[in-house]
Amino acid sequence: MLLIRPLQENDLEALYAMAQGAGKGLTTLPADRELLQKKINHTRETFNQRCAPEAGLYLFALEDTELGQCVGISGIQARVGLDEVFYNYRLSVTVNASRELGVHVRTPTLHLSNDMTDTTEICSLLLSASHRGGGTGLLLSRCRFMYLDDFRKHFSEKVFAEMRGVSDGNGQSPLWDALGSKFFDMEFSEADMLSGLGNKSFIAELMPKYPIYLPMLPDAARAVIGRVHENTAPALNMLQAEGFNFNGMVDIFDGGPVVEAFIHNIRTVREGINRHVMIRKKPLDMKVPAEDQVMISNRSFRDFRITTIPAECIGLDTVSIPAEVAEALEVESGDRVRLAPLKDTGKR
Amino acid sequence: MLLIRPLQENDLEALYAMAQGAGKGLTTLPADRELLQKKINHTRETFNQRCAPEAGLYLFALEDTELGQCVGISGIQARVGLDEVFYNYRLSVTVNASRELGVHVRTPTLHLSNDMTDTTEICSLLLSASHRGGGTGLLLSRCRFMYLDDFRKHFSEKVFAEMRGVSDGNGQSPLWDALGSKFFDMEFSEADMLSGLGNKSFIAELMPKYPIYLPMLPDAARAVIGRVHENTAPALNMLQAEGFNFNGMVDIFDGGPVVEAFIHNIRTVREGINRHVMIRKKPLDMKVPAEDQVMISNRSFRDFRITTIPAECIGLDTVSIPAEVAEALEVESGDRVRLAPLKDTGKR
Amino acid sequence: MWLVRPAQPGDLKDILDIAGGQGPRMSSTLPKKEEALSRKIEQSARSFAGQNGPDESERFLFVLEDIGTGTVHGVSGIDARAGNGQPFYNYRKDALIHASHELGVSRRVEVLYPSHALTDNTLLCSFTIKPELRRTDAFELLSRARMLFIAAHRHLFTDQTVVEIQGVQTENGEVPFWDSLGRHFFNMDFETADQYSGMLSKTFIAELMPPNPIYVTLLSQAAREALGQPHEQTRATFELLQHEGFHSGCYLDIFDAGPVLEARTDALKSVVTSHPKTLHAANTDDGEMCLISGGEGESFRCTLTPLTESLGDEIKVPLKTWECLGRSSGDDVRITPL
Amino acid sequence: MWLVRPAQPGDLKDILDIAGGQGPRMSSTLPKKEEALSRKIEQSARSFAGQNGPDESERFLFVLEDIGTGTVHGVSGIDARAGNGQPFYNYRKDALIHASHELGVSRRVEVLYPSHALTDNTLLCSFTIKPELRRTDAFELLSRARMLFIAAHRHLFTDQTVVEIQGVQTENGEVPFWDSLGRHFFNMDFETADQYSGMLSKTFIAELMPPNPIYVTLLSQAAREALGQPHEQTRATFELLQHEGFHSGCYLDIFDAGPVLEARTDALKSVVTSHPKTLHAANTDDGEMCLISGGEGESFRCTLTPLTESLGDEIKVPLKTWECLGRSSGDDVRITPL
Repeated sequence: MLLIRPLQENDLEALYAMAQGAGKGLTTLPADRELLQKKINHTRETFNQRCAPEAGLYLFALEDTELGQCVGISGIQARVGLDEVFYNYRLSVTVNASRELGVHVRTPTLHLSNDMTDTTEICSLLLSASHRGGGTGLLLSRCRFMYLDDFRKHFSEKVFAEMRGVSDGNGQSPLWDALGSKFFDMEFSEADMLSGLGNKSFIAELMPKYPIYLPMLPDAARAVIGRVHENTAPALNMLQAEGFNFNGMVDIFDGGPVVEAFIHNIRTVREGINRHVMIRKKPLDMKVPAEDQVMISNRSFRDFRITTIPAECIGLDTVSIPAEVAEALEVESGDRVRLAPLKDTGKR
Repeated sequence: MLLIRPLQENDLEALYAMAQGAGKGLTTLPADRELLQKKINHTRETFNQRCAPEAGLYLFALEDTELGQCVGISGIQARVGLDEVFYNYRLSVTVNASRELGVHVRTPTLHLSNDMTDTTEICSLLLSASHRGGGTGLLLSRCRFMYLDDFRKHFSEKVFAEMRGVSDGNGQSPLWDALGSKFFDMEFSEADMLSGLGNKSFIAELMPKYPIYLPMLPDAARAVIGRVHENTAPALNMLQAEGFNFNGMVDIFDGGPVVEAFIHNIRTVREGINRHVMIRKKPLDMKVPAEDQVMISNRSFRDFRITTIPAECIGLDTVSIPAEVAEALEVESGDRVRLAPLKDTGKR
Repeated sequence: MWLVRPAQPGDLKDILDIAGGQGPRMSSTLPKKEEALSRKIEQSARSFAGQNGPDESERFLFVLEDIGTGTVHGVSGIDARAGNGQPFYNYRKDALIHASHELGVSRRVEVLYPSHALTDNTLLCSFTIKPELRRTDAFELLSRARMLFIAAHRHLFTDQTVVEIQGVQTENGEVPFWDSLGRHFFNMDFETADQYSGMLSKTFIAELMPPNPIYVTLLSQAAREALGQPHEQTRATFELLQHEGFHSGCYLDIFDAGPVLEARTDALKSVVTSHPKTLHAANTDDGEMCLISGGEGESFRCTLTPLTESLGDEIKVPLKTWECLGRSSGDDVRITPL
Repeated sequence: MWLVRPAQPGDLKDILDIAGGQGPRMSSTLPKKEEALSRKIEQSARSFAGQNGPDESERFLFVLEDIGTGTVHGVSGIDARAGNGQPFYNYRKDALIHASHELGVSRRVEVLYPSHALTDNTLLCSFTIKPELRRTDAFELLSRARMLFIAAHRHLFTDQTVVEIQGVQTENGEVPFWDSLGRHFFNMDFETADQYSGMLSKTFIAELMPPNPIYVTLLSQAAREALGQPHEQTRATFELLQHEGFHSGCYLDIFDAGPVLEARTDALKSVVTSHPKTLHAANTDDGEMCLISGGEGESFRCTLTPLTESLGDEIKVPLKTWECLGRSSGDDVRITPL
């Protein structure tokens, strides 16, 4: 069984192995045991409500219960920009026009912005290569929306995700080459890493503060602004299907887009339904296609659990689940659970 | 009967009388016959498809068929900022933080923006005092959403409305007093009028180009940024009920908010249904409360007509309407019409 | 013999001929269109006569006449107030230091700020001369006669005098700075923008110029190299003005990034050295060649003369110089060495 | 008798006493904390000895000693490079002309631009003297001794010298410019910010200062009136520096908007007038009072002396002046009139 649960102390080695496998792209989960341990500690404090809800970091592990091991991770940062300054470029337009001369020119312009400050971010998605496919990625990503839905008061009205921007095989980013590198005396990977570690004062010190007029950048750089890395395209598609839209913000280093949605507009949230648990005796074929699976959550803040079950389990007021699923979810007969389709049903 | 139809040549005098009665607040419809005539001409060209759809100005008249006179007006500008430059302030946040000193300061900041350029605006709503109440204002406003829905390709994906900002009884605006007046050598009313007439090069010439940090403005000015004039509060409520949200843009002169919505998310659009016309013989009580009325449109680009009928007329596939309504809508038995509730049904 | 005198309506055709033979840059202060030029000569005549309209600033236009043939071979001008009541646009080149203490890096970031700081300074402008006269004394006469005019009418001018020098342009007419910056915003070629700048009010610049500062590092390399560099054809002018005491500061032309030279008016060499002297006759044509000027307003004249003798406040120059200046014995004149 | 000499570790307590008795503004270049001050004296000692670290810039600290009692009554300093390797922050006051041709309006809009343009210029700093010595010759000695040091070690300093003058502060300690601008961004009172500025790296300024230019018209009236105005207690310093050839330009302090004075180093009065002379003995104590300095680096001394006789490159001063300077007959000294 694949089970979503809060990240735990003993996930460190599995996490480290995954971070190592992910390469340099994932700056929020660097392959550094000390840093990963800090993230685990922060997560434990969050779920145990020993830190302010706004300061929370909610990391979820995907556990393969047969292996007894964490094979994926995804997260929610309750608010960005509280400790440090959170930067984006806002892709804006400057219009200059002279009626006298009949000239009307629109100039795309990047404005340094801190406007995402105080907003909830979904982040840190990482799945072992061994477990990709069959809807597992969907579960790992969408479990967060069920959590956001149930505990809305801890999060902002809108949530966003930063999508990785375009870079080539050597990790060179066209936008960085044309813009960042002119101001930062370092490599893209170094800047990206420093920023990922939360050390952002160097951005305040070195970043250009005035707007950047895009026509002054080379074509290669302009072309990647608001575009995602090809490896990230599936993640973007998934979020768009959930109702996320590009909000005009891009990453200051690689130009990757920021997508956002109101929590109440997210598909998983809109299509969620509540049912009472009934433990079924009837045998059930758990191996159904992703289209026919639904996510089921126990709605617990501290001991949040999600797994998937066949949609056929859903009744009018109840959902009938096998005993081992109930056990995994730590629910009993009569408890209220929440359900949402795993895959986009096409209804919007 | 109250009927929505495109503005016509012979509406000039009625329009002029309404503009006179409206006072100085409505800068897009000044009490100036020459200018109003231009607006009518532009509208006629638009409905007769003699101008590019993007350049279109769609003004609708509310006709009291018993009086045979136009008693209200509302409009859609297909795209703003094509002829002239369209300015707003974007209300943004600047975050400055020093971890070393434990200081973290958020400074609300106004950035001069042209980002609404090329977007569809709903505008120019004006209703004779004699006809206010009983859902007439709703009809006059919401008829536009039915038009936008049917002819989406002529409009942008998003539409917006600029809401009048706060000013006192003498037309003095606290934001103008604190900001605009420091840069423009004129009265608020004059600047507002010049801007309304489409003469915006003075803005390019006189407007401050660098961001304005709000803490430097007096309390009275800060307090009105993003706030609407009390007379405009009902209009704002109506738009919010339709799904419009504040988008972070405010008027450069009075700080009034801009609200926007995706057309496909507008309530009237979402709740619209199609039916075939059936002419009913049975008598019908047309005088039902606004809650029980639905808007009915003939879906014609050139000769668009909308009126309201009791919701009880709606059948499974048809809508049965009295002959005089069919006549007013210029539809016959079997024609397809579109219907949407006049008032918010509370379903979202 | 060369004479510099106020431009007159009758000079129109000669000036048009000269302006037409020049590169595009000149057009920004000297229109090539007959009507615009004619208006400019009229305004100059009013300025020399002290009959400006209440909101009209003084703009003086001088011509270089060959008194043998009566034809005009060059033009030069002074705007008493740069911008003539409108903003006078420049870029101001400044630098910010972007430094991170923690990372131990420090970088000098050059920024071009839109600036109107030179607005209302006295501006030397419209200098145009037939190519064959470059590097002759007539060239110096035409340029420096303006400084003598300023010396004789000091109250009309401001404490600071500036002059724009044409910037870098390639042989096929491309302006690297324009191509890297202005073109994107004005959506026209350099020559067109330059002509509008001479003909129209500056409203179009306020409307079209990018409103925010520009990072130099984002300009093309050719544009960066052109910052503050004079066009090679302006070398003679550039050197003559440096000799007068002008120096290039941090201001650049917004279209081609040519340097804007600045000087304290009272420190201009011609102004410092040209104390008024009383005119007397010389018997010979011998002596050091000097610039000499006399007359006020519309009767201002300036020419080249041998200075036979200079004793205290009196000078002796040949009679033909008197005639050329339209002055007679005992009159006040100003004289300064070439 | 008053002597100006390099600060030494033993001066620490005296300097702390003086610094503690001053208003907050002084702290920005002269720390009030013992440890910070001690480090500063050590760096100064290395600078005088020519033993700076590779990335360490020269910072000189002088003291005014009463040689009768051996106590220190004042401090002054020179930073060879303003910012000491980090950006040196100022506001640059400039103006834009907002004009509409069509509407016939024109308005001068003043803007404060964040600027680092004075970074790396030589900076006079840390001037602090016991209040009872203001307006005495000792005051002038302590300030101008630095110019004589610069004259004698010209190669260590840049062509431009600047000095920050304390800006307007009310009697109850309020700084109108800070209250109208900086306070909103730094979220601390003026005194705290000013102390951090002296103690910490400038990173916090990069982090907290508003990144965009500031419109003067949006400042409070009191703040606008304070722009470029010296604190009334600095009047004596201000006048003395103006007399030296410093003038206020367009640069302002980012915290209190006090003026930043600028001068060409080679045009400083003390530098211009203090040619080296050979020292000889005088028999009397008569003569015009002058500043006299001798010695290099850590043996630099400067005092006041009657100048009995000055003949060509030789001067005669009383023997007690020799002793005070630690110089003897035939040595080179510099002398400049009070």
